[in-house]
Amino acid sequence: MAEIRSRLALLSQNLRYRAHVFPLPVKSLVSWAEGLGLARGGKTILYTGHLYQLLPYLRVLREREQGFVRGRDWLSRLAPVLNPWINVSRLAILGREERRLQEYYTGVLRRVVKLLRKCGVEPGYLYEKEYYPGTLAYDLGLEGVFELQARRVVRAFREAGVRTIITVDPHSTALLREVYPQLFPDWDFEVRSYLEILFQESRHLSLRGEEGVYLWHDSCVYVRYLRMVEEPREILKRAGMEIREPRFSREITRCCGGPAETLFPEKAGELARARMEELSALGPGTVITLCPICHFNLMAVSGPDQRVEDFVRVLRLEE
Amino acid sequence: MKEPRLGVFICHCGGNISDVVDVEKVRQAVEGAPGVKVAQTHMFTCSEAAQQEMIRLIREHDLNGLVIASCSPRLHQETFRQMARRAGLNPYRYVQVNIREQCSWAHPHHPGEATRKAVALVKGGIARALRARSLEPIVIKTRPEAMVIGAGIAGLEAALGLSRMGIKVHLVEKEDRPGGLLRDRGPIFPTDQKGRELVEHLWREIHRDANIRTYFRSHLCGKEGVVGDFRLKICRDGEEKEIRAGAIVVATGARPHTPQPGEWGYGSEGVCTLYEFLLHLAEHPEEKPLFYRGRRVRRLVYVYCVGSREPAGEKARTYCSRYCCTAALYTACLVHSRWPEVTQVHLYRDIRSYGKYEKYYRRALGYGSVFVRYSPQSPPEIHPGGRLRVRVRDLLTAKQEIELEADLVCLVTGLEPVHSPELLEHLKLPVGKEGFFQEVHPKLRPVETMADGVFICGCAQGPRTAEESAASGLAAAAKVGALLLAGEVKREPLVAEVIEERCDGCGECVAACPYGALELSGDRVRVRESLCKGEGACVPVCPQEALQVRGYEHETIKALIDSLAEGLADA
Amino acid sequence: MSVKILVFSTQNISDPGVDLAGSSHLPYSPGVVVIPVPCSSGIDPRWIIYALEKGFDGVFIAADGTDCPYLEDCTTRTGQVVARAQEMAREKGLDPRRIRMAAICSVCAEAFVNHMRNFEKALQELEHGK
Amino acid sequence: MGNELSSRYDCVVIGGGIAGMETALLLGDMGFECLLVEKEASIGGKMILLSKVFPTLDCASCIATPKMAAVQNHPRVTLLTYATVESIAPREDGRLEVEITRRPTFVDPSRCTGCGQCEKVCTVARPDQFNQGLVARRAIYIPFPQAVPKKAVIERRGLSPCSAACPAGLKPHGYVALIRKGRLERALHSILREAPLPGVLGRVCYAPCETRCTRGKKGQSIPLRALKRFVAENLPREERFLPEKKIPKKVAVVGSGPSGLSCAYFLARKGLEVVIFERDEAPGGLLRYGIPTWRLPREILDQDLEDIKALGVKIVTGKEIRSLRSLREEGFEAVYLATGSLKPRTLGIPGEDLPGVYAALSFLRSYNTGKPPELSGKKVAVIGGGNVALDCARTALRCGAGEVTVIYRRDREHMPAHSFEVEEALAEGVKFLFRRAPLEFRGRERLEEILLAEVRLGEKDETGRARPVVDPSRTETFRADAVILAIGFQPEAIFRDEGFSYHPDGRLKVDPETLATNVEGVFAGGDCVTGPYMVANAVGAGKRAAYHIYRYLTGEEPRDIDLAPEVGRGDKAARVRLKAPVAYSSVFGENPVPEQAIEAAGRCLDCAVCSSCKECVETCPAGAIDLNMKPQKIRLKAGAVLIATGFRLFDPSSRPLTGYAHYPNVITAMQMERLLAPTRPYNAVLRPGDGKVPGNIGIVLCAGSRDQAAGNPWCSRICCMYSLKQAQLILGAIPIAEVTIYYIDLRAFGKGYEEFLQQAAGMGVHLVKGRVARIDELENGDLVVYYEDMEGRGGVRKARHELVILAVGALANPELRKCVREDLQLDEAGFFREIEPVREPCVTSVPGLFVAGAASGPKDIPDCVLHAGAAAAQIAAYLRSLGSEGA
Amino acid sequence: MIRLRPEWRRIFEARERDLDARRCFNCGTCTTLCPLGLKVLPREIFRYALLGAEEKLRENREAVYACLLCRLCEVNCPQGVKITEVIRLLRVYLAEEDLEVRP
Repeated sequence: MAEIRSRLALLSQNLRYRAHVFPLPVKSLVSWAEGLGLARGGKTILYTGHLYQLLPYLRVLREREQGFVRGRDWLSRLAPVLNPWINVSRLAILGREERRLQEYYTGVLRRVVKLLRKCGVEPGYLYEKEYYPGTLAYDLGLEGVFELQARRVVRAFREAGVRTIITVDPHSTALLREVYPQLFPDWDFEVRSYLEILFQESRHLSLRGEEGVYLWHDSCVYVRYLRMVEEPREILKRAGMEIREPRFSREITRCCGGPAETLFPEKAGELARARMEELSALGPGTVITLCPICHFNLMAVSGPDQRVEDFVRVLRLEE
Repeated sequence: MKEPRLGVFICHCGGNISDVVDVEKVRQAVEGAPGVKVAQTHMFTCSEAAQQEMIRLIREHDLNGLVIASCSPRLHQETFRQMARRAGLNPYRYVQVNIREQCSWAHPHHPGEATRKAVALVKGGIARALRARSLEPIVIKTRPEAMVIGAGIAGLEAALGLSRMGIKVHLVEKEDRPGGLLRDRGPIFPTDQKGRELVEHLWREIHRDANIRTYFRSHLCGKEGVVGDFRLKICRDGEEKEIRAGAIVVATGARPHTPQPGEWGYGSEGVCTLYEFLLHLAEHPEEKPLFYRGRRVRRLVYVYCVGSREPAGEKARTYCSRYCCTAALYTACLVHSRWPEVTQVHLYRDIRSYGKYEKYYRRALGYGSVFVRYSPQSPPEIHPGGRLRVRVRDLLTAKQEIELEADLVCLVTGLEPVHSPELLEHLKLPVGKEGFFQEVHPKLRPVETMADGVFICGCAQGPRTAEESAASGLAAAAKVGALLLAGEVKREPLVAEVIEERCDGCGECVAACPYGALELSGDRVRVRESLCKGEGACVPVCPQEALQVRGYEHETIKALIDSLAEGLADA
Repeated sequence: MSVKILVFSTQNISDPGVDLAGSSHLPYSPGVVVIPVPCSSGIDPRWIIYALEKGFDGVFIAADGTDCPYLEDCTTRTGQVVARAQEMAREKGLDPRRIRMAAICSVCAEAFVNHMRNFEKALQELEHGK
Repeated sequence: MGNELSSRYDCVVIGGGIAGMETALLLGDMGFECLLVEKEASIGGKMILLSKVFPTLDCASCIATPKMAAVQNHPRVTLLTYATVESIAPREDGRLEVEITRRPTFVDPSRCTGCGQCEKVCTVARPDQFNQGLVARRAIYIPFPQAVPKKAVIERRGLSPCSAACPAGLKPHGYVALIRKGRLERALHSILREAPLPGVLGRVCYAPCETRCTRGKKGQSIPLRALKRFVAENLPREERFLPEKKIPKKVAVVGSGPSGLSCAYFLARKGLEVVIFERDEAPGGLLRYGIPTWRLPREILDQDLEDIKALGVKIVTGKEIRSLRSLREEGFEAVYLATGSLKPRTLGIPGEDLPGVYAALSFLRSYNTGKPPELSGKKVAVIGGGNVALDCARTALRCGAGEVTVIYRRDREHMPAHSFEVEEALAEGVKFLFRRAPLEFRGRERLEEILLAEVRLGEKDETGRARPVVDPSRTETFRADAVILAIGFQPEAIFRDEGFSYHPDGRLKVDPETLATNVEGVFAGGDCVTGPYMVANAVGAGKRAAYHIYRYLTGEEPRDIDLAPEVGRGDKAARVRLKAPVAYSSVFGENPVPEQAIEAAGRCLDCAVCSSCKECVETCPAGAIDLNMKPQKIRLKAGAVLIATGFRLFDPSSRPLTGYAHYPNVITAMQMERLLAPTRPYNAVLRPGDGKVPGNIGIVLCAGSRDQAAGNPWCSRICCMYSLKQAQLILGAIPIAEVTIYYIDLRAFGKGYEEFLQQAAGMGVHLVKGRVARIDELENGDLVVYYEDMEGRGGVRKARHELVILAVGALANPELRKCVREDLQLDEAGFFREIEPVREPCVTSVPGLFVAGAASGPKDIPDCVLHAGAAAAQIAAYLRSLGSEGA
Repeated sequence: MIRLRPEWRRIFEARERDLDARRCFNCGTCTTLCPLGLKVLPREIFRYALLGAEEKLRENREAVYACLLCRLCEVNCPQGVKITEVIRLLRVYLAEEDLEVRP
């Protein structure tokens, strides 16, 4: 009980006072874009929603917690009290595994940019002016801080002259599409998922997939919030790739457990293992995910010989 | 009778018969038999060419009987009867013998025995044809006039329907106003029209209609005559009046069940039945806030299945009244739309808002009604008092006990039959287990009763909604129309007859006839052909073999048995 | 020489069932012949006895059962007919087991054929038992 | 029943279910003329599918069949089955104009006796709709034993692509279907019925059928030609199509090539006296002299010729007909010219007359007659790019030539030869030289070399191919010992003085439909009309000519000669360029065993359903089958129209959580009805997965009703009751069975229904409150259902069943709406809306249009019957207001 | 014993929001499909909210926060209840209660 309360308070404080989920240096969120030459702002921007960047740090937290199982209650009780004054970022020093993960997700984001460019889209980027969309706060019912955060996000869009927002993860897409317009009566941004752009343009691109057997995991948010079922499949089909799907696929896909990560990490692991089992029952192959949270969770429970790959990492563009 | 001159035709059915049965052998076996003038085989007796040929032969040889051995009578008996008619031969002189379904196809591995059986069957057919008589359909003259008893929605619809079809209507109502249960009602489902206005509308139309006469404060007090022309008596203030009508539609409705005082808290302040509540709402449609007999209603609790679906037992109302769930849901919607501040709680067993009525359940849910499912083993306890308390175990939360306070408890009761001794006496209407009038067959003949010419509809037959009552009223009207519009009814003449010289008037048969078609007249029994259905239930009970059904006379059947027995024995 | 069985069937209900046995090509003994009547309640027990006396080994009443279009109590009435016939048979020294009844509906082809087979077997046993 | 359709009716009733029948009978009894239109082959609707019906548990058939018979026999009700209403439009006189299409059943209903013999011989199996796909029926079928009318219909979707493609009118689908069933003799019979020369065609036909094979579009096509060859070469030709009667009329056929033989074959089968005149010493024409013997062994040709001779056809060889007058004098009343197209084209270049320069046909002829030119070790060139050029090249190799080169002026892809022929030639070692044209043949005594010029491909010509442009400045010499010219042939105009019309290239002009020439009584076909073309086309032309010659001579249409779409007309436009079929005979080898053939045939998809094998045509004792039946448009006037089109059943395959369509033991309630009905497909209640008798059965209510997620939030009203009924029937049929019904609310609301529910409970049916949200399958085919046990301990519970029945809901069937031009309103669930359901039941938003039964919303049978009664009253009143009094 | 207080849910209406769960007809689909397999989630939680059994709701706070918002139940809900939105509303309600403690 108390745990839920303290965690909610922690999240609330971080967002309220730091505008971020974790107290992290800005660099850790924008460094993925180094050297890509993305314009600062512009009419069309890529909005990362920070999910890919945050996940390695989430891993740190989780590892820490598992390391201090006994002290957890103590810590969690104390954390909200200390948090406003102490920058916890020192806790978030990445280990080897996390660094590898960070590299992987950096690669994902960079490949998205590459694919977009192939599609003839040259997105801008807000760099340190890009804010976390507030998904977690919204989902957990912390409406006050969510609104605060959302206003920051929208202000940044307006200041940069943004018209079209290209998203890379389903959670941010859904939030920007479903919730933001309700909050802001003057909301007039176009929100497009990179998948939609890719789907539209892939007809004219020569896509190629890596050979192999692919096991498909739909993201709950893509299929049930955004009703995006066929687009990614069609892209793969055009790349000549075939996928295998478990019974619980498409509209009835099963959750990877990710959303439980914040409050019930054991539950998250349990669900991820169950899902992974369903997928591996299809035979050996590479699991494809479309959402960073799915990737993170399924990977965490995958065996040494199981590959879990983000959608963009299995696509190749013929040069 | 003229000398018998029969034609016998045997069908190959293109091999379907002749591959097993030696058709030629059959022909030879009957050729020249007594009375047989023509015996032929045909590849397809049903083909137009074969029919032309048979017609020619019937005329040429002046045949007075016809036997065709082919397929099942269900396929072609009617075809050949019509052919006989075209050839100028009375269709009842035609006998169909089934040597396909019941011979060649049934015994494919025994051609010899099948052929022998076919011969036996054809000889049996000849035996029947030799005894067949020319018959004409029984014609019952009908007068295009009908009586409708009851002026509720079903009766009003039936009356209007009949009149629009051109049938004169006598509408008899025991009250002094039309409308039945809908008379004093506000909006009803599914049209949202006020019951009162609906009745007024129909009544205006009936009033304008010169073809419909209405008799209020009247009831039926006598019936004579037969279907097509009844002589009926109605009674008004002690005065009798005779009305002639070809058919009667009974639409006497049902009445809402009222619990005994004390049952379910009924009789205490703040407890009423749904019907009472509806009448109250119709009287005070605009009153704000909601009051019921001086009580301000903020919390309204409905208790469903009061006096319905009771466990079997003597006098138990085991049946479901069908309309009440939807009526209660509709009421909840009505209350919400006028008094949205009222909290409504429904204690139910199953919500039976069947079919399209599901929309009222959905609406009531959407309006915020709370539903609590109770079990008949632990029904809600209603504790009267200034504030009513209701205790119930909620099946939907694993039988947790819950308690709530209410300002008004509305008991959702069903419909129960109206006891109408005069109808039972004069119309001899059968009554079902629950006391509603019983139809002959719910699917085949849903508005007909065992009493010929007497039809039932509406809630008199069983509980139903307004639209269903209306439809059943019109369905009864259609049946009456089919009976009376042609001016006469033609019936198969294959009905019972009395062999007078044998009858000794013992009357055993009279009781055996389920249709009241037999009566004693003097020391003989007489068949009222218009009532007889020809099923022959009377035949086996007559000790004298004096009763028989035409076409199945004792002699015919015995001759048939003779032929069959002989035929099979001819090895 | 097959056993001779006379079947009384009813035009609306059991005769179509007997027809269906034929059109489904379910064979039964050619010693079975059928007399269709309107309703099984109208079969006279005297006909049944007459048939036994004329050489039929058995008489089978294919009754309307609950599907009877005429009478709700058709089964009861037909039952009475059969009971009377069996009684009369006894009086005449005929074995009442030669009379049987079963409800056969319009699609009871299989049931009919099974009844015929069983009845035939029973009658043969009666014959041998003599 | 009146069979004749009238042009006006008082009421047209659409839908022959219980409601439609009831209203039609009532209106008929009132004296109104009714037309009952049913889209299926039999009336009876959904009710006839049911086992027993609640709450009285009486037999659905026993109730429905007398009604069906009454409809058929009613003097004022006309029945029109297998017919679709196309449009309903108001007329100025207040009545309605109704347009109906009567779909072809391919069985003449006035002849069919419903005996079902056709079903026994039919070669195509389809899921049986009557039994809800639990078993198969045939392509020709009587819908069910109690059908009204009890007539067969053929499910037929045109002609299968293979059959439609055959220029000879063969029905590959038909013989494949017969082979598949192991009826090899019948397969040969079926081939011989449609065309002679099966052996020849099995060897030399280019099989356009295989190119069109639907299976080929999804992989390898059926080896149609190889299958034909298999039956033609491996089965004895015992059966002959001997004529039933002789017709004393004489026909002369000039030319004994495939076309002449085919014409003679069909005419002789019809009993005519036919004489073939052949100028060569042996019959066969091109088949004997043009086609190399390595391709067509002569025994096969001779065997095929026997079929024709056995019919009494006289073949006079060594006699060239030079004038038609003599034939007329000999008493021939008709003549078929099939003289072929044998005159070689020439290049018109120097050296064409040198020894060592051969014309293709004379080269082949000398090879085929056993006197081939001496070519051993020699270098041979073949000029041309057609199939004949390739034949020559490959024959030259067989004559021992050292090197054979085909020289063609365009590229490989432009070659008129079939690509598979090119591949085979390449495989045998033939060389190719493209974009070269000969300018001169050089040599002193005999050919030594050829002067070739390079060819450039210019603009596209009218045929869409690049025009070859010879560049005389770029030449080369090609050393050759012999050259064979295979650059085309044209017909010899042999009867120049008889008044025939010719095309400029020497081809005879004929009527493309009848193949009649402009000379009375003379018909022509085959290569002399089309120019050189495929053997199958020549055979087809002979068949077409025979048809029209017979008609010309007797005035009758020969029904037994089937001119399918592609059967060789004379027009050149009908030519198709063939792509190689994927499976050109590669599926099995040269000499397959029957099992291989049967297996290969078994891959056929039955794409047109009916295979046109015509087994039924030959079996039907009444001669009722008519494969040429066409749809019939009917227009009529109606006072009123009743919509009684009933409802659709929800298809649970759209709900993946039910597992329906994936787990065989999850079935719909309608399938259960069939399993329980006395007319059931098996003689017991068996689960479809493995035929086991299920002991523990779950019934899942609200499958596709009361479910917004499935698109139908409405209650279907019947499912609770039919499920309670099925539960009771199951307990009757399987005494050891346990039945559980999962429900949200049990809606037993009608007269006697609550008691029926109590009766079920009393029998031990388990009633569980909770909706089954998910069904899983176990390895042994059993199923696990998941539900929330809210009235018990709470939480999710699993239950195991051997069979799960989905009580599928009733959906609206608004198909008919598009036929109505006026605004016909639907209710929120898509059913036809009654505008004033209390005051005016059954009245729709369009004057004259009424609705009855489940078409206005789900209803059980008693309510349908009542509603239908109400509709009859309303329609009668309406008709009276129009001035129709009925009787 | 639960004391029924259906009016309780008017606090949601005060926020101009519907407690959409009132459309629930208690079929149990959501609970059955919930990957978490908690006895009370979501139907029973909703039921407590509808009945006004506030203390029951509070007792089951953990379940309210456990919901993954994966919407597997929602897309299969026969009554089309926006289940995730209802869960979120309950969280808003509970969170405010919680966070009020520490301003």
